[in-house]
Amino acid sequence: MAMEPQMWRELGLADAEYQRIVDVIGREPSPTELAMFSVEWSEHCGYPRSRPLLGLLPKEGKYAARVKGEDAGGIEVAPGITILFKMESHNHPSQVEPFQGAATGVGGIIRDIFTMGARPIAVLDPLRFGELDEPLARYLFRRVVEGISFYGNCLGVPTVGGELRFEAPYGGNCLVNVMAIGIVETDKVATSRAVGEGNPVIIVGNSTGRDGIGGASILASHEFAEDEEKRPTVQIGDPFTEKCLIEACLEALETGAVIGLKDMGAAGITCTTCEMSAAGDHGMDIDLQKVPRREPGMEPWELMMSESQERMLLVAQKGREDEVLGIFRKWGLNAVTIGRVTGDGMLRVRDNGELVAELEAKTLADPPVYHLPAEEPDYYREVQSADLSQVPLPNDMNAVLRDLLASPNIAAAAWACHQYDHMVQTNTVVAPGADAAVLQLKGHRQGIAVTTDGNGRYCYLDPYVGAQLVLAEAARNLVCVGADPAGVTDCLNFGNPEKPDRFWQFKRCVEGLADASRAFGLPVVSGNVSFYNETPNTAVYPTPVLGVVGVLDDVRRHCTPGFKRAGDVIILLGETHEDLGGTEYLKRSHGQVTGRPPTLDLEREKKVQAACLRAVREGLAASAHDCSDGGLAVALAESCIHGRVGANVARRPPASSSQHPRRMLRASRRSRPTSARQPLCSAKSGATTS
Amino acid sequence: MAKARVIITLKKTIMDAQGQTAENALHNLGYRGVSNLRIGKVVEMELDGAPKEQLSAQLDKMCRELLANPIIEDFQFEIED
Amino acid sequence: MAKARVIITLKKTIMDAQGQTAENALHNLGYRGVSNLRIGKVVEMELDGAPKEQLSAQLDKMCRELLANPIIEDFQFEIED
Amino acid sequence: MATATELHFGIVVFPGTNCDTDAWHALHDGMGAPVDYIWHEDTDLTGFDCIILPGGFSYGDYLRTGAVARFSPVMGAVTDFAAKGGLLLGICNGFQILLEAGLLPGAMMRNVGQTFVCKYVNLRVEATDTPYTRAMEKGAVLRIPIAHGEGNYYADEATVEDLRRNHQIVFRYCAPDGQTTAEANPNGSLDNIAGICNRERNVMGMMPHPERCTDPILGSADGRLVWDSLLG
Ligand SMILES: Nc1ncnc2c1ncn2[C@@H]1O[C@H](COP(=O)(O)OP(=O)(O)O)[C@@H](O)[C@H]1O
Ligand SMILES: [Mg+2]
Repeated sequence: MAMEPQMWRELGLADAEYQRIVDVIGREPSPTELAMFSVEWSEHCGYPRSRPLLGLLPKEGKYAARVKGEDAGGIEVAPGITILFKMESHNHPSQVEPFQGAATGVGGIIRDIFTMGARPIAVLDPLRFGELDEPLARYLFRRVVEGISFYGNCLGVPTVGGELRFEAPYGGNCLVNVMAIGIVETDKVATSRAVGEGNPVIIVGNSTGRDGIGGASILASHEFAEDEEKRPTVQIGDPFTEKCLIEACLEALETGAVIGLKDMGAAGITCTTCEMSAAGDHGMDIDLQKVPRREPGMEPWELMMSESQERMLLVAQKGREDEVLGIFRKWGLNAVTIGRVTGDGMLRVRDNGELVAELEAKTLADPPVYHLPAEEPDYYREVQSADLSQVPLPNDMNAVLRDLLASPNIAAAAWACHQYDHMVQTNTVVAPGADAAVLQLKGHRQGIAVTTDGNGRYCYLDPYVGAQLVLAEAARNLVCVGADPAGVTDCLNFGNPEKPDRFWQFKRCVEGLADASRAFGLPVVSGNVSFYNETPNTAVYPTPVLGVVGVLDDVRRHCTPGFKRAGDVIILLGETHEDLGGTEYLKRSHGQVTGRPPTLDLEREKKVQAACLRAVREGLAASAHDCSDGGLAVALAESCIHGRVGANVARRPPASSSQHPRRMLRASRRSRPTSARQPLCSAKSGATTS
Repeated sequence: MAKARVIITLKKTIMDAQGQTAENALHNLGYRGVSNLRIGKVVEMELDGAPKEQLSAQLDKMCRELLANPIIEDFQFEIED
Repeated sequence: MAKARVIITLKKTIMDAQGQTAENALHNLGYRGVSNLRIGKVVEMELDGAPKEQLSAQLDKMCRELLANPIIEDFQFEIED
Repeated sequence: MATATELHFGIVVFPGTNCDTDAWHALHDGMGAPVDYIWHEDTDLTGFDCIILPGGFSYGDYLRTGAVARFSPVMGAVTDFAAKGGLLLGICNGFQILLEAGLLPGAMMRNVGQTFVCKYVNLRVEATDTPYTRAMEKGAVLRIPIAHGEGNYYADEATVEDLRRNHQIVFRYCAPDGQTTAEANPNGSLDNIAGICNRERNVMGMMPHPERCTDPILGSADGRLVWDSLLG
């Protein structure tokens, strides 16, 4: 039977891609094989469009990094202790069904962590929606937060941070990114390799249904068209089963009888069987009849593509099968042997005794690479040369400050944070609300700090500099709490890469991130690319979101943003320039998103951060906060609000710096609000200052 | 014044983890004859202000807009006066 | 094989905050004629293994033991074959 | 009654429980007390002096919080244990299970604000004649976190009257100055109730999490007072 073009097109494959499949396997694929190729070679799973550039990102840094080809990467933060982390997007599913989309986003990224043998210890959720006065944006925001709360709280993994940004370009395509962090003894990191001929291949967790067939992978590999029928692609989350899966998987790994383990995210059984085989230089022979299902009459290709949640694939040691199966049964989970590892590198899928797919695992796992054209967009020249010296000074600085503090991009995220259990596991030393969250590692002096940051506006105005500013800000957030930045994960949210101006944004951001990571000595240990974040009416700002983990030598030596006592001296580190481009002020007070983002001198930035870090570590600083959105004025106000004290500041420090502050901050009429992105410390009075 | 009752259930193709858990619990309690248990929502309300013949259309719209999530749920309703 | 549907609602004397929230939301959407909105649960299942005349007693027991909490909830059910 | 060195804690683990290890760390690392986990299918509680039903989402909180867990095999043994005077403490989901099991009166409803709430709250100590609060002062205000979606305590008027008459209300949500105002009530609980005990005073349920504030590095050590009372 010859294949109709409609068949592969419906699966999201271009004609050229189909031809390529025929060339590579030397024959027409069976329907099941075609489905398998369509998911493995999709952008979502195979990264064919982004891989060439991702190679630029550094894999090594000042802390021992652990990166290679697993689900998540990490860094060794203390002798023998590795922290694994990764961020992922669930943008399209959340736009379609915000509650389930966000919930399954949490579920998916958590699986990436425990599949490597790490216990998940924290989640962060950087979120971006349209302007809050849009009813749709409000609805999506509310439901996304509820979805994260529903799933994360039930798992008992604290949500300790994130971001909330509201801007028109995200109105048709929200960004729901989730970062997860786990802890594991370095020598116990599990692999996802299938090795050892004859070893049993076991599917565990939920049964397989038709939900989400072609969901994440197909959905994430296209723009949103108007009125598209997206129903079949929605996945439903079951956090209770996931919680049991975490416990059962970690318990099973502890026995030593597990050879390899991999979570089923997008593309379910296809992805796990093919990638575990390819990674282990082996093959697999599986029988679909054995797969527990929740609907009768499922076709082989449906089983292979289903994105039913809360499932894992596991390869156990021959002869110790029962031990492993027993652990999953104890936790009330399905666990069924569906096949065996083979030595010939072929993935064979059988159904009712019939061979429905027979492919070399490596071929399937190795999608072609596309080098897409990049082209500087028209707007770029224009914003670069915008003259901001003509922007009028506001009449009432107090009004400006009040307006900035009321901006949903700046105001506290307490409404969301209180819906998240951010304390469970009793490690949260600094809770959401500070520059970064601080977690203790029980039994160790060291602690970790973690933050997520993004800035679509800066990256839109200048993707190269913007990406660097994002990393600089994330690192600054970490030093403010007293942590040494140690490793990065990224979630790269962009528009349609097949449009050269969008791809240019992507390329410049990745280059900026690569250069800045190198300058800071930070490895990029893991990441995720989300393309096609656009509708016919809106394209999101190019938005790389970074998750950065830092290390505290002594978790007790940390700082928070609130001023601690009247009489303490306030010190502003770094230089202040007239950087107005892309600021929240320019947007709110003048309705403009233009100009160049703030100047960034990486060497100077590193020095400022080193000074701040030392002040916190040596106990000289009573508080520390970085100037970010809203600039110095907002930073001062936030430190006052957090600390419930006022502050008296002058443009130039007075001769005697130990004045008793009596008045609340009042911005001077002559000072121009800037976006100075620098740390602001308060030192204990009496400490020497310079 | 009319009374309405809306029944909202997860679409049949969608897994109902909650229902499954309740079914298992019933089995453990010895009620082995129970199967296909699914849990949904019921919304009861009083309706006023529209001529009776329009109520049904109005309620249908309310369900689509707010009460149910048509992407994952089915709904049905009855109105009595 | 019989089909059963159980409707579980908060006792009338108990304030239904969830229902109130939904009612307010409907008012904001312009459905001003809605009042006394209350949200409950519906449990649907198939029953087997007992003679028909016993099903009702069995279901009543299931509701009391597990499906409803008599301190705060009322329930009613119907069985059809 | 057991003395400090003798008190052996057992923490029950249901599928979906997620504050079991937190309670373990608080007791083991924080208080140096002997403590073990109890799987929900175990039915032998010999050797334990105090059983804790910890927080979490047993059985996913599906159907109703605590509704399914109360039928776990261990609960029969727990009920006997309590009937014989054993110490039984339910925290958060554990409290919900105690209510469903009828070991404490009343029921939990969804928070009146309809959302999950995780934050520090203030609690006023209402009864100090329980094994869980005897190291506290009556009227003292404690800072202890809550984290729940269904902590809106309800009981009919007669039951509440009974609770009051027998001094079974152990904690109430309050403002920092100790006033039990409506604003200080995070979930709509009747009479600001945050914790109650049974008439015999050996069974207590509370929504706030003392195990989350046993180590001062986490922001408060007021939770220690519960353990101090038990161990004292
Ligand atoms: N969606 C969210 N979930 C959890 N915490 C959040 C969320 N949004 C913001 N926060 C927390 O609020 C605080 C302030 O956020 P933000 O203004 O983005 O900080 P910064 O400017 O220092 O990067 C941080 O501690 C952050 O983790
Ligand atoms: Mg900051």
